[in-house]
Amino acid sequence: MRDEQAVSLETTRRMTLRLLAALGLYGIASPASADDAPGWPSSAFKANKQDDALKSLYGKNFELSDKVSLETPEIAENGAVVPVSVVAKLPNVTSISILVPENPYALAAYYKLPDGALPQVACRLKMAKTTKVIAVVESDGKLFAAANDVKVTLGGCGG
Amino acid sequence: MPTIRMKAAANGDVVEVQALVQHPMDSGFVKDSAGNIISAHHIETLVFECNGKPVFSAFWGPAVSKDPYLKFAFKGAAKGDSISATWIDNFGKTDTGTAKIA
Amino acid sequence: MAIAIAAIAALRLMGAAPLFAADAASASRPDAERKAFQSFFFAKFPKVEKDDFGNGPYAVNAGMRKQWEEIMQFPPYDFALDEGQQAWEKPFANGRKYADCFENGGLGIRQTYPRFDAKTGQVETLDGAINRCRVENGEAPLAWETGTMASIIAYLAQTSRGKPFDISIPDDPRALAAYDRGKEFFYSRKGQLGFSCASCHVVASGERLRGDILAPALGILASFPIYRSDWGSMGTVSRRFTSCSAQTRAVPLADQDESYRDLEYFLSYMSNGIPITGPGTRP
Amino acid sequence: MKTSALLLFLAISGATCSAASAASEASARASLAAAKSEEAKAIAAQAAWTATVTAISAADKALSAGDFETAQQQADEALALAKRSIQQAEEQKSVWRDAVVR
Repeated sequence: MRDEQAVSLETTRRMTLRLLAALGLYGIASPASADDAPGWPSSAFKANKQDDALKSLYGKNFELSDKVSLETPEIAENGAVVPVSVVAKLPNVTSISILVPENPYALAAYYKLPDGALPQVACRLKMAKTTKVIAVVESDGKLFAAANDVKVTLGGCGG
Repeated sequence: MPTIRMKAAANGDVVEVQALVQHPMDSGFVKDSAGNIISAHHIETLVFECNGKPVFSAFWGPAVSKDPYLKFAFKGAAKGDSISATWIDNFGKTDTGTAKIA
Repeated sequence: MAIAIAAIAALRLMGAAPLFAADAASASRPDAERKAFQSFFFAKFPKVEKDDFGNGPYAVNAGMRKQWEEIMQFPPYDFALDEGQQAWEKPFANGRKYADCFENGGLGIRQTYPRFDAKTGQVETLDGAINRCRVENGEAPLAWETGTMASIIAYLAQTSRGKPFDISIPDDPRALAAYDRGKEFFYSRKGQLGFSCASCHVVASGERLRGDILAPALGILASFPIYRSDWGSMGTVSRRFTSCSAQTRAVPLADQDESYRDLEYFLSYMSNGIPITGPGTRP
Repeated sequence: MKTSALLLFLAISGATCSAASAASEASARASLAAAKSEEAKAIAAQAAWTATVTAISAADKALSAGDFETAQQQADEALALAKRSIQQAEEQKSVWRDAVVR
């Protein structure tokens, strides 16, 4: 039993390294060589911290609101593909952003909603480890948010 | 092969759109088997237009999953209208796909 | 070998009756074993519908199922399905097509593979039949684990969705031997970790191994080929078997090694009656 | 289980100690050849372990780098692993039946 335990710890360590690599938690990014796409909020996406990303995007802070509903799994089946959906019961929503504070870059996605777009969006995100996920909805120029915890466990076998 | 697959369905005056894009969405931190870092390669913008007007715009960083998926809904279009999606990535590559609203 | 042939010849000389008796016995044993195997899983997962076993971990875990249902709104294997259909329909250089190699043009037949091939005396998988078709028509065989092979099988599997596994073990001692070897492989502990297929997918099925929910062995191949988030691409049964071997820290066998084909034969036969769900997605 | 693991550990460390004191190129080469031949048997029996492959390639590498002590150590480990893998396969020839669902 003792040596089996040692073996499984070793497996876990390697799996961790593999997962960290897959999710981009070690190594250093080479700077983007081409120009960024028009309108892409570069400095917000390059901020490591949630506060800096929000400051860069909006220049103000949010308040938590039950008018924003954020749906995320309790335990992610794979940190590389976590379904996230946001629905707001708020008027004049002009943007929705989704932040994953424990990721190397806190801002994962930012959506601009022109007139006519319903205040909702669903996408799939990578999460490096167990983390909070925050959805920020801009309504009538104010920021409302909802936050959930997502457990990211080590997989690697795939069932 | 086209890189964008889209389904758009009208339900009353609301059109629900789902899109799947084939893209590696490399984070820029991962090393290949030889130990070299794979450069960040991800979609930065994905813009949807219908009847000549933007209806939804996505701005993405490298934390969006490989082969990204997006679902949204909008008002102001009808069955039979054509909707287009255009992505641009950080390498300057781009592609456009279209679908008819069903 | 010579002795075995002599023995068979001797049996034949002895007349049909004893041979029939042996065959009847051999046909009923796997059948009884399959019933016991399926009963075990029905008892272990009383809430899971029989037809749902082809959905693996998603059949047995609610949290996983929810994420899967969201992912299935636009499954990531969609691109492979299109690629597969195009590849399937494109004629070979000699003008013939894949469809010419298969009954019903290859559509709606996935649930009948793997099969025992009396000519070679071995198990032939659908993957194997596809590559045989290519080679017989002067084309190079496809790589086994991913790419075009996975895309083509995704397309074929989709034409078989809902059709229950229907694997037969013909009256041939070599077919029964292949089944028995597959069974032995399934239950034998391998690799430095000493895991058998059964260690994870029978007794511990439905439980967590780190972040993953282990899929029940019953119906486990029904969803192939799969898009695995961990791979970020499609994979065939070959890819799954070699990666399972590696995860137990065994040196994987060659793709489509006879042992893996025997294992696929056994596992698919055990799943007779479980509908095809492929292509599928997995974490 | 514990006892056998301990004995195995002692056996391996014993072998390593003696190798360390008398690490020579000839001895390392001979041990590596023995490990490779045992591993070939394991592969033929479809019983091989990945750790054996790793140890053999580490021994190969050390040998060409002139590090005979490491080569000896890795070759000894590879031989022990290859033997255990074959032993596992031999045991399983009968033991597997106990696991069958009935």
